[in-house]
Amino acid sequence: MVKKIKRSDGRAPDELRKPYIIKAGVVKRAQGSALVQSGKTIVIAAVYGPKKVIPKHLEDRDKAILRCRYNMITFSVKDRKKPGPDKRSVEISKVIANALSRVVMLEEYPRTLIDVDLEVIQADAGTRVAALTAASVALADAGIAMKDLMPAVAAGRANGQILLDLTKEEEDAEDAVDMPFAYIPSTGEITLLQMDGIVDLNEIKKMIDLAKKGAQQIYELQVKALKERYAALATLSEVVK
Amino acid sequence: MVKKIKRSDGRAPDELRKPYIIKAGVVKRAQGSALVQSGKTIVIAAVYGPKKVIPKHLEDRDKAILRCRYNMITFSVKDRKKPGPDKRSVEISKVIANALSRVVMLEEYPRTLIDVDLEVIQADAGTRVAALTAASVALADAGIAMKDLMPAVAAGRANGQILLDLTKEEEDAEDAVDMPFAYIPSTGEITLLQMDGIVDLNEIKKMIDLAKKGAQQIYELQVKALKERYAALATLSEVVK
Amino acid sequence: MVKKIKRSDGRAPDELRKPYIIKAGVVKRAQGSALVQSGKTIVIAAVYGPKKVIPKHLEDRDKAILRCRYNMITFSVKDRKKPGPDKRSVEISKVIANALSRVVMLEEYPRTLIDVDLEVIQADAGTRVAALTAASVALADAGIAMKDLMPAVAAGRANGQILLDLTKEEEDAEDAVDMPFAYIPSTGEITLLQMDGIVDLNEIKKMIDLAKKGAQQIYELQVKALKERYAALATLSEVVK
Amino acid sequence: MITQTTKDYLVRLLKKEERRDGRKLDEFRKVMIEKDIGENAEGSARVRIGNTEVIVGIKMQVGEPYPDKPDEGVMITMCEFLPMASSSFEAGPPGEDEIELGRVIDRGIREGKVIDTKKLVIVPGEKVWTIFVDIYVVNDDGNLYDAAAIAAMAALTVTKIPKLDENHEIIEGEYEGKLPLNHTVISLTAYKAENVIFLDPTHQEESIIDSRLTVGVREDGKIVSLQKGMEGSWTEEEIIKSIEMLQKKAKPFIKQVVK
Amino acid sequence: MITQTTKDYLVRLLKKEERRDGRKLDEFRKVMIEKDIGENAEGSARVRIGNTEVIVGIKMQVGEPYPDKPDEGVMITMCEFLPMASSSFEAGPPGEDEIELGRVIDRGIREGKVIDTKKLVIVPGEKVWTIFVDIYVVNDDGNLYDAAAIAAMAALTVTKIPKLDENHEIIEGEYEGKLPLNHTVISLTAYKAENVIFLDPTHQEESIIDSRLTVGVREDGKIVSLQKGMEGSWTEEEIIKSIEMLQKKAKPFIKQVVK
Amino acid sequence: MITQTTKDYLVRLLKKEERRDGRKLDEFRKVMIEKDIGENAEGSARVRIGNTEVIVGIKMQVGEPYPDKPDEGVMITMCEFLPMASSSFEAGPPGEDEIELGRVIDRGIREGKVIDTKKLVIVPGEKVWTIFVDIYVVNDDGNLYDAAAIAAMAALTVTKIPKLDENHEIIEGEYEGKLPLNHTVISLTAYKAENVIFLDPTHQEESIIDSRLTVGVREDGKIVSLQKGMEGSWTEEEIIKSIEMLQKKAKPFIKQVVK
Repeated sequence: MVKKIKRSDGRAPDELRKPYIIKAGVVKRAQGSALVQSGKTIVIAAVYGPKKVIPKHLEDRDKAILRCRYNMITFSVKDRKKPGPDKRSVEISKVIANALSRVVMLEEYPRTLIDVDLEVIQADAGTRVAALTAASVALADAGIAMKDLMPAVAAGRANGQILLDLTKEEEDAEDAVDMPFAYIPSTGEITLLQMDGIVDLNEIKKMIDLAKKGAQQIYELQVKALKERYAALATLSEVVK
Repeated sequence: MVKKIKRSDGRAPDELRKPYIIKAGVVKRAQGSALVQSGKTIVIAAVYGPKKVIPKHLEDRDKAILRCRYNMITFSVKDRKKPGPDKRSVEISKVIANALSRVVMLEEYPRTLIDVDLEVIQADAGTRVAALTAASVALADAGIAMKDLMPAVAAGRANGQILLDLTKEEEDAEDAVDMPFAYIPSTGEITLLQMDGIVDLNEIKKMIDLAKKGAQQIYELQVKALKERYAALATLSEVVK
Repeated sequence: MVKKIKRSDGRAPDELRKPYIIKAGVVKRAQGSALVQSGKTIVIAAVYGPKKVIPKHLEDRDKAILRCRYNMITFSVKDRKKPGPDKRSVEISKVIANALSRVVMLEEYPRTLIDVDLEVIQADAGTRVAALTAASVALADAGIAMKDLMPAVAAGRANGQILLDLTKEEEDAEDAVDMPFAYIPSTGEITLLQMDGIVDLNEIKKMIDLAKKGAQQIYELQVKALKERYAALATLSEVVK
Repeated sequence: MITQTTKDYLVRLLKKEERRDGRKLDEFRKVMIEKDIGENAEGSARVRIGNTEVIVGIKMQVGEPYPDKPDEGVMITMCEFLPMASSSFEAGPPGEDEIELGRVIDRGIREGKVIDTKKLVIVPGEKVWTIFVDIYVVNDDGNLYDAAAIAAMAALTVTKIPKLDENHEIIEGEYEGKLPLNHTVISLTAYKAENVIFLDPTHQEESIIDSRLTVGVREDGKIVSLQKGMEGSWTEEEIIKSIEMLQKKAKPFIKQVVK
Repeated sequence: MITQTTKDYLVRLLKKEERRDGRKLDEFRKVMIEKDIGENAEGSARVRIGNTEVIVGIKMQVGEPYPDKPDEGVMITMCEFLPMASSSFEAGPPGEDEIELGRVIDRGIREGKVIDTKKLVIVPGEKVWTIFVDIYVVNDDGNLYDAAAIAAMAALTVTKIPKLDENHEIIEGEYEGKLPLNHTVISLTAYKAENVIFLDPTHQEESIIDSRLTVGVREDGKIVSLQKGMEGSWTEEEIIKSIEMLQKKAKPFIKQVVK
Repeated sequence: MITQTTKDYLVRLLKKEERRDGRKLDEFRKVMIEKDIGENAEGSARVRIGNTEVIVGIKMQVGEPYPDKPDEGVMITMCEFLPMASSSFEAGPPGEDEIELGRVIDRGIREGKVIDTKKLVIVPGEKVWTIFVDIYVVNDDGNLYDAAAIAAMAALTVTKIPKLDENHEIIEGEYEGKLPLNHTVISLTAYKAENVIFLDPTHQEESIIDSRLTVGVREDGKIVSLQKGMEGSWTEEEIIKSIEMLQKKAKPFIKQVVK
């Protein structure tokens, strides 16, 4: 379905960036954490909670509040990012929290708050999908009840080609299209979908199909990362801390 | 008392701008609302409450808190107004809330909050008095207990003449004086009074007298607007909503 | 130990600025207050509390919260200081509060807040130590239980000389060192210590010794100020207010 | 505010493909577009969809280009839900709902290349036109996304560029001509509740919605933006079907808005 | 803070036209004006009315004119109630009481054309003097409005314009001369409680006040500004009578302040 | 979070000059310094001390000099504890702990004259390099002060100055050369609990600490900054002894950091 023309970094159109790394348990103080590296993009996720809601009048008696903060550190990008939230990061934090709500069993933790911190350490496109991918691993690492993991990846178009997991260079193409995407493989649910760029319906179909395949690969890396984490913990607990 | 010399818009010195329109019930979601148009100046008022005070420690156990927000939308003026409150709007919100407190029976609603939103949609001088005029109609429309309505209007001076309801063009005159004024016709109480410009006491007297007459006219338009609103509601309820 | 070479204002190296004035009870509304003038530097301190903590969830059930605000008024310096806290004032407020915690018996006032306002009216170096000196007098004036008073003074170096209580002119010397210092004479405890500038350990020793002596003198002025205040109050209470 | 009984009733109706006000699933309430509603804006429009009311004003200022785009004008979109618009009544800096709405409308216009930004340069690399697209929600009776998208596009179609004097200062009341537009984009939104997809919900109907999908459609039929909002999820089929439906639905609005 | 018993007592006194400290209704406490109290300000003053204390500093900076007034200097008035001034003890951005006070003082000076702003142009349309009038309330024992108005006017009378070098940077410690003033304006305030009008309330007396009326009076007897404050109302007669009274009361302050 | 039992245990150990992880009082955990960890920074470093992790990035921008220092570059230090770093998990503007840490690191570098700021002038009086030293705490397991100080110094040692085009705009990816450094400064901190002084506490150990003393030490042995932090107090002897200890301890870090 996707033609096998090489990209500037040597990848096939349907290939994830190299390296593509997922690692759980990278932030020691956090209840759960994960790092995702996709090429030059690096994101760390960490989870604290469920915990008390302060002030109390903000709590939801039926379920936990899931609060995400997506943030780019100042030197994650070439032009120093001014510290503090901007409109872009507020929107991304919101769509990520919305997507995660589909897998986190919030109703198990009424009247509490679950905080997810997502820090973009280095940015080379695809930071929101890397953040979301890291977030569900970090939540699982924290032992929060979840229906499933949720891999996320961008599909898009550059130089006339439908591509998986675009780099910043590809996103800067004249005809670039970027479609961040998150997915629950077991149910086929699409939980995050955004798109910028001029396309027709047929291209959208191709991008979604490509993104699904990419998500499936990422899902396996998420599972693997958690297994490695549990194995490490098991070893640790045998040694007795 | 006032000489009948025509103004640039053809009005007599003691005449309100045309059109001068008051309409109740313009914002459907609000408990009460009103629009005031005075020439090119257009203001919408809407009321929500009485409602719970959050956080609780701010509530007054003896009466309702009346909170006004006077705001100019960005394109109400020629030079785009930066969004958000500035010192001018904070002061105007305060003097409007102070004036309204004289007619709203706040002690009927202890431990509650009544919110009044005043949005200047288009500004051509006289926005605070239009806002106040709209506010008391909106409060009455919301069914809040009130002693009376409160009309407001500016008097002033331009080009040597004492004038009612000045336009921006008139306010820009070399010798301009602007005196925003609010009044309870039934009791003779003056509830809002501000003034900028160089005058003597005699002129102030003339301006107050002129403003009182203008307020009387506006009062009648306020009553009429509410009657029309009730009539419309009555018709509606006969039809069965 | 310190050579007796005259400074630009005629002082000896180990001499406090003239005038060096401490006066208690200068802000009538406050529970306690004090003014410190050290040459051209003038600081006023005022205390309110112990009082309720709002919101309640911030209170400490074991002791009072001591909150300091160090602030320079806009015209305390040549280049108009922008109103509002900056990083410098946040840090100074913190080190002052930390130092004061050593003498204020906070555990006597659980679940309360003690507010200390420190306003720099005129700045010519040494404002934080003047503020701290004023603060402990103001706290004592407010009748807050304290283990002792806490004098503060800067020592430093300018033009090759170790000096007490530097002026701004001295602080601008090429080789300037500034070491703000606070001290409890009765116990020998150093409660505030900061330093900027290039020195060796021997110079630090000299500066600390000099600062201790300066602090001792200031301590006596603090005691005197409080005695005068009590005397004045006693006289006042005889007259019957 | 909306009782569980009401919600249950709306869900039961929806499952029968019915709605409280008798509309079909893909039927809009009456849409009224008024242009040039603000004398002090360079362009403006009011859109009413049923009781929902959104006003948009376009203001133009002389500003600086972005360093990486020295030969292009700048567009800044702002969205404020006026406190009067709903009972949540919150004043203050824009919240996340206002930011998301503003950014979705912004993306439709930007990605669809609606404005010919190359023609907005005054002095290359130094001075360009900054176009403020200011969206105000006056009354929220549901489907703010579509009302805002239509109002923003309508306001742009009547926007005039002010005349400048030799110092590049605006001469009040005089205009160079119309803002040059390359395209027309309308973003429309499909809403999903209980696995039923429908359009133009009222405020009441929004209380049972799980998710929305906003699609930016251009006059040439191209899709220029997508945004899935809220907590629910979509299947691929639902997405494709919704895009097709909104492509069709957008056509009459695109025609109406350029009139 | 102030008990109901105290308030009732003050009301009873007032109805008999009496006051706790023995003053007449229109009698001020002792007013002390000190000028040049801050070495680092271009002008400054401290005013004490009884225990009330307000300090004002004038700072001058080279700035830009407003686009619509290219040939005039700029005045910016700021008012801060220092936390120490009263038991409400709030730090933070200016609240509505501070903003109202600052704006009322500003209007008296501005509308009375006190400062000759035309003489504050450095490079027409580009560089003018910005005059900051910074008002600090140090102790609030009532009648802040009058203390602030007198202190601001007093500080202006001793303000010097810094000398500039060829690059229009301030030469520290050198001055061109005095700030050119055209007029003297003092705003004074009438207070109303239980339909009795009186002047210069203490903090205790302010607890029973319904309303205030501030009147900007110029040395030529002209009224230049009015501001009714607080929730109470006034009759026309009360307003006229109060303005007349304050016109008279202002005269000695106007004299004293220019000394 | 940390129980009283744990605290009591740590205190008992400390009084015997022992620590839970078997270290001596003046013994550091393993310190790992990685340089050039961020491709988009002009310089960067990660420092791990045990589980504590701090990253620092240096960004350089063309900016204006301070008016009183027209011939010097500008350094701005920012410190943020990422919410993930600890269970207090607070996003928002920098709090007082972040500000104090940032300012203490800043002072060490500034007062020690580490950067040759005279060489950072592009156009005298108009354009100079602004150097941002951005410190992020990723994981807080105690002794953030030392981790941040080492990371900041390490990042500076690998910082490159971008090349500028004729308009003084940065040419991406090209560099003039290394940031000129005159000195190396490492600030180290002595901690005090129950009158015992020790180094490099874990997060657990920090729960029993009364006070800290940070000392900026330069490669020539000079002391360039001091900061006593927290509520406890120090005797003169303790201060002198601690400075001597930290002067010695700093030496290997100074060597390691310039490698």
